[in-house]
Amino acid sequence: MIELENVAYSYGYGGGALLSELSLKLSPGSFHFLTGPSGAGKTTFLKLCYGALRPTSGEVQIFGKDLRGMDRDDIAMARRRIGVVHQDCQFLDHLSVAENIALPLAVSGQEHLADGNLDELMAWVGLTERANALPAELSGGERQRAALARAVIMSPDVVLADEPTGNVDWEMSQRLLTLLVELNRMGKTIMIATHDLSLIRAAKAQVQARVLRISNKRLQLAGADL
Amino acid sequence: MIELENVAYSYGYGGGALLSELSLKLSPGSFHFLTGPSGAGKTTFLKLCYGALRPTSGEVQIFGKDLRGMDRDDIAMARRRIGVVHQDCQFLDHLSVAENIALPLAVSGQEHLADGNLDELMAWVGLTERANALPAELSGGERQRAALARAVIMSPDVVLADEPTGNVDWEMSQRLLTLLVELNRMGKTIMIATHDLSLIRAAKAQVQARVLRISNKRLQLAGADL
Amino acid sequence: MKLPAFASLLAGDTNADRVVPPTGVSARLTLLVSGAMAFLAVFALALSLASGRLATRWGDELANGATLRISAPADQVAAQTQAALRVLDTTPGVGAARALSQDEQRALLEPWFGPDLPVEDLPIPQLIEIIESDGSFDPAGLRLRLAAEVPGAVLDDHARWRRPLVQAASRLKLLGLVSIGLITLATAAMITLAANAALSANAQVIAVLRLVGATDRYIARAFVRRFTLRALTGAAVGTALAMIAVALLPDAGETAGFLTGLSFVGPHWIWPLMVPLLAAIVAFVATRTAALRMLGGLS
Amino acid sequence: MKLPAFASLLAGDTNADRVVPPTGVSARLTLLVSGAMAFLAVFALALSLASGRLATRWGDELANGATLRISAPADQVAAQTQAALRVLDTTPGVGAARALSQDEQRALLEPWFGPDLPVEDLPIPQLIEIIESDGSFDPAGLRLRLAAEVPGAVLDDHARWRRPLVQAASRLKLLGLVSIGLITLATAAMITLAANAALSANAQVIAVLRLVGATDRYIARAFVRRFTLRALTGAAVGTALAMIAVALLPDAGETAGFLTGLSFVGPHWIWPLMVPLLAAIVAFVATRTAALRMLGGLS
Ligand SMILES: Nc1ncnc2c1ncn2[C@@H]1O[C@H](COP(=O)(O)OP(=O)(O)OP(=O)(O)O)[C@@H](O)[C@H]1O
Ligand SMILES: Nc1ncnc2c1ncn2[C@@H]1O[C@H](COP(=O)(O)OP(=O)(O)OP(=O)(O)O)[C@@H](O)[C@H]1O
Ligand SMILES: [Mg+2]
Ligand SMILES: [Mg+2]
Repeated sequence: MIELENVAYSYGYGGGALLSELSLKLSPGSFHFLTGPSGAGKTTFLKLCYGALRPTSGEVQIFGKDLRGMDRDDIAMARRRIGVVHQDCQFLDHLSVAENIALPLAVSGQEHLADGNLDELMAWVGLTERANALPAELSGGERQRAALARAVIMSPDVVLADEPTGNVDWEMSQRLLTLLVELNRMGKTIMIATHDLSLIRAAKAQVQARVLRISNKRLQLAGADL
Repeated sequence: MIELENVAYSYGYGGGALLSELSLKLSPGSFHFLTGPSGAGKTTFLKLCYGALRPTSGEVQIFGKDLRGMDRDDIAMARRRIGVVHQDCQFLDHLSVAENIALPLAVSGQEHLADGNLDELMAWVGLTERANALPAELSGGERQRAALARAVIMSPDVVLADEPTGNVDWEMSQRLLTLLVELNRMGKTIMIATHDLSLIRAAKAQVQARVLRISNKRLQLAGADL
Repeated sequence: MKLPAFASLLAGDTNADRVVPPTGVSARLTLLVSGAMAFLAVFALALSLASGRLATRWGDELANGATLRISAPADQVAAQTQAALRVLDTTPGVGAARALSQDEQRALLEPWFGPDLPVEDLPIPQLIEIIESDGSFDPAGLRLRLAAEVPGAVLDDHARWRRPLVQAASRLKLLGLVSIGLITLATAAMITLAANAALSANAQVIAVLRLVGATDRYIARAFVRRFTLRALTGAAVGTALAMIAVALLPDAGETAGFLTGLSFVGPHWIWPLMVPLLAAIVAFVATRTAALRMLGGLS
Repeated sequence: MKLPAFASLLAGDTNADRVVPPTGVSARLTLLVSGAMAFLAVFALALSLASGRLATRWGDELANGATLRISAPADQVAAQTQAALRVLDTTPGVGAARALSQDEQRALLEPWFGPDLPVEDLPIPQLIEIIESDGSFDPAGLRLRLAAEVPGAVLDDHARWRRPLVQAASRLKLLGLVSIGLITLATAAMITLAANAALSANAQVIAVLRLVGATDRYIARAFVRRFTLRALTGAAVGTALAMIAVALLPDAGETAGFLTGLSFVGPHWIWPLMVPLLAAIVAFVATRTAALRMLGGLS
């Protein structure tokens, strides 16, 4: 689905590369965790995966197409197949929570698909009661849940989630994990950046997940200690 | 320092009270944790403590003054003695990280106090290298560390931190905890809202911390299982 | 509006200034709005002042704009002249009436006949100059009365075609003033909106500042100062450009007189200088009101 | 600018519209700016058109504005008249010259002496009417030549005082057109800035939309549509108000003629109707450019 080959990235000039020699192939149906100390480049790595950043060198392929050959509209189309949870969840502040979650459908002209799906999803992430609230009226954890719901509403082929459980309690994080595991069982590709080791352990009990670790600018497969 | 008596709070009309019958006395030098499921009202509770919200009923005293008798300027003055870490860390996007951290000093006209203090603090939270970056160029964890640094730069009498470690790795969260424990040893009052039970456990090893839990709209002392 | 606050504003507080994002589209908008509006205001002012002068001048010239001509057999001229003067004396709107002397009549006729005309020997009618008092008398009514009492009198209201010109000039002056009023109102509204835009675009800045203990005055100050200075600068530049443009308008010299003198005259140069000041005051009041109202709504 | 895009814009797409925050200070600002500017533009247009008409009319009247008077002993008059006509024939700027007949001279003098003046018996000078061809001839040069060749000729350039009036009217017209240009430019700049303000205030909206797979066109469309409609509405209201105001200006009737006719005449009513259209096009181009440029800079 998404392939990086020998990718390097650095922000602006001056400093050296933040990431280098990254190679990774996200095959359909795979489940990855991404860890590493704060500031190691997890968010940056995810942005490379969905075309928000273009690599300084190396090659990125999204759904079989070389990123260099994709214009802005191509990237927009690819985004419709990739569900992204940002680390700082951003919403359209003037739309209700339900409308925000259904936004990917509206943007791609498929509002009619929302109905049953939306309600079920809202119930699962525990936002049914807050459906008509504005995003500014949500608690931190509620925002994260809404962001995850928005990312999966289109049942995208790939879900990239950046720290999706940083602000929710243990039970809720298990529910969110279950949602992602379900999607994975349906053949979707999942990648989660997180600091929460217990989340990783819980996931490993349910699916075959690979844990990647960014350290020293490189991507490594984490040891069996997780 | 801060005292709530029989406080109730509800957002707007329609829904019932979110919190009710809250009574709490934050005495000088105390160390509190605040837990509870996502959406229980932790952030709301903290906002009541620093005067960002006024209770629907009941009495709030900040530094011995009744909140009802305080005008906007009084609250501004009280804020200079309370360090707050918001759940979604907000900065002035046009100022550098260092300037943002020193902002409370600038606002109260005490820039001259910054010098040594600031560098030391930046080093402790691991932001020395990013001092001149803009907030938008920080990673999620870096933002949280900067927010905590800004909250403590004035060595305020009270520190209220809302989920200050949701986006940082385990080691860094220990460093941040140590910072707060140090302040507590200097006699400052600390209150941390968090989901991270291991953080609470780690803290209990170092200081006498009370753990409060919001459930069913009430504030309860959590059991010894933590 | 407190004047001390307004004055101290210009002294500056770089500290409070830095906490508000330095450039903003709204600020540039304010600069542009006040510049363009000041430019238009100065032009409208020039138009208005020039029209005013014109109206006054033409009004003065109108005052002695009518003549009465008495053509009668030589022996009746004197009697009819007396009768006509009596009639004029009691006509409302006529300030004074005076029979012209022979020398004056000769001077009037000089363009036509040259200086050597023997006025005395010619059957030339007697002319009576009418000086209007205020506004105008009623020529039709006067003609009726004269027809009855002074058969040889012919009223020549040769200022007739000029009177509407005075009206037009007055109307032009009014139009200029209305435009200035309109420009002031529009400017105030636009600056208020720009200030509001800036404030709501900076809602996060304000929230952060409140969080770290900044007072309302501290926050408002930075915004107010910025907008007042932008309005002042913009209006000053606009005014300067407009004044240069007005001064560059070719002056048609003394003979021209009528409409060409669009430039400011003497003490009138003071007026356009008020424009930037007015803009600054408008911006100050508008921004301060907007800022304090908005801040009052936050916690 | 693609016209199909402009047209389809008005058809509307409520879906894309909803994703951009509904009210914004910038939108109200656009409404106000285009309204106020349209109002001023219509006034400037009226002023300009009226001045243009005035300049044409006065220009026509100027054409026969000078006379030559030949005072000479009776026996030399005819010869000097011929000489003067020859001189005038070769003077640049003089279109035609014609000696007045006795009847015409009597008609000219009638206001002064009544209809019974025995012109034939009086030593009245011969008058020659000068019709200017284009613009004006040089009176000083003509006087010099006449002094040499026709000693009894006196040039009376009695249109002298009117020529600057025509100049003034032309200048007023120019001033009106310059104001319109200025207003258009200022409006374009202000709408561009307002659009930029709206876009940067909505940076987060745009980021979210990009994240969920919206194309640039989809995003730009909502902004462009909104601003174009606001500009159109604002300008239409401003124009309508200004036209009502112009129509309400009291018309001084036929005799007035000179400056009072500030209202639009006949086909000139078309011009102010172009103002809202112009505003909409300006807003469309400005917003579209701003939006696409800004979007191009984002990932
Ligand atoms: N736009 C930017 N410009 C410059 N530097 C940036 C930018 N964004 C991020 N960085 C820097 O790049 C490094 C990696 O950032 P990134 O957000 O990828 O880290 P992360 O692994 O997601 O960290 P965290 O766990 O704290 O979210 C950080 O040091 C950050 O300061
Ligand atoms: N401004 C608001 N208007 C209306 N409802 C609000 C507002 N802010 C919060 N709420 C609601 O009040 C409840 C408590 O919110 P609060 O932010 O205090 O929760 P929390 O305990 O901090 O949760 P979390 O752990 O997810 O951050 C939530 O259900 C939230 O949706
Ligand atoms: Mg990150
Ligand atoms: Mg919270």
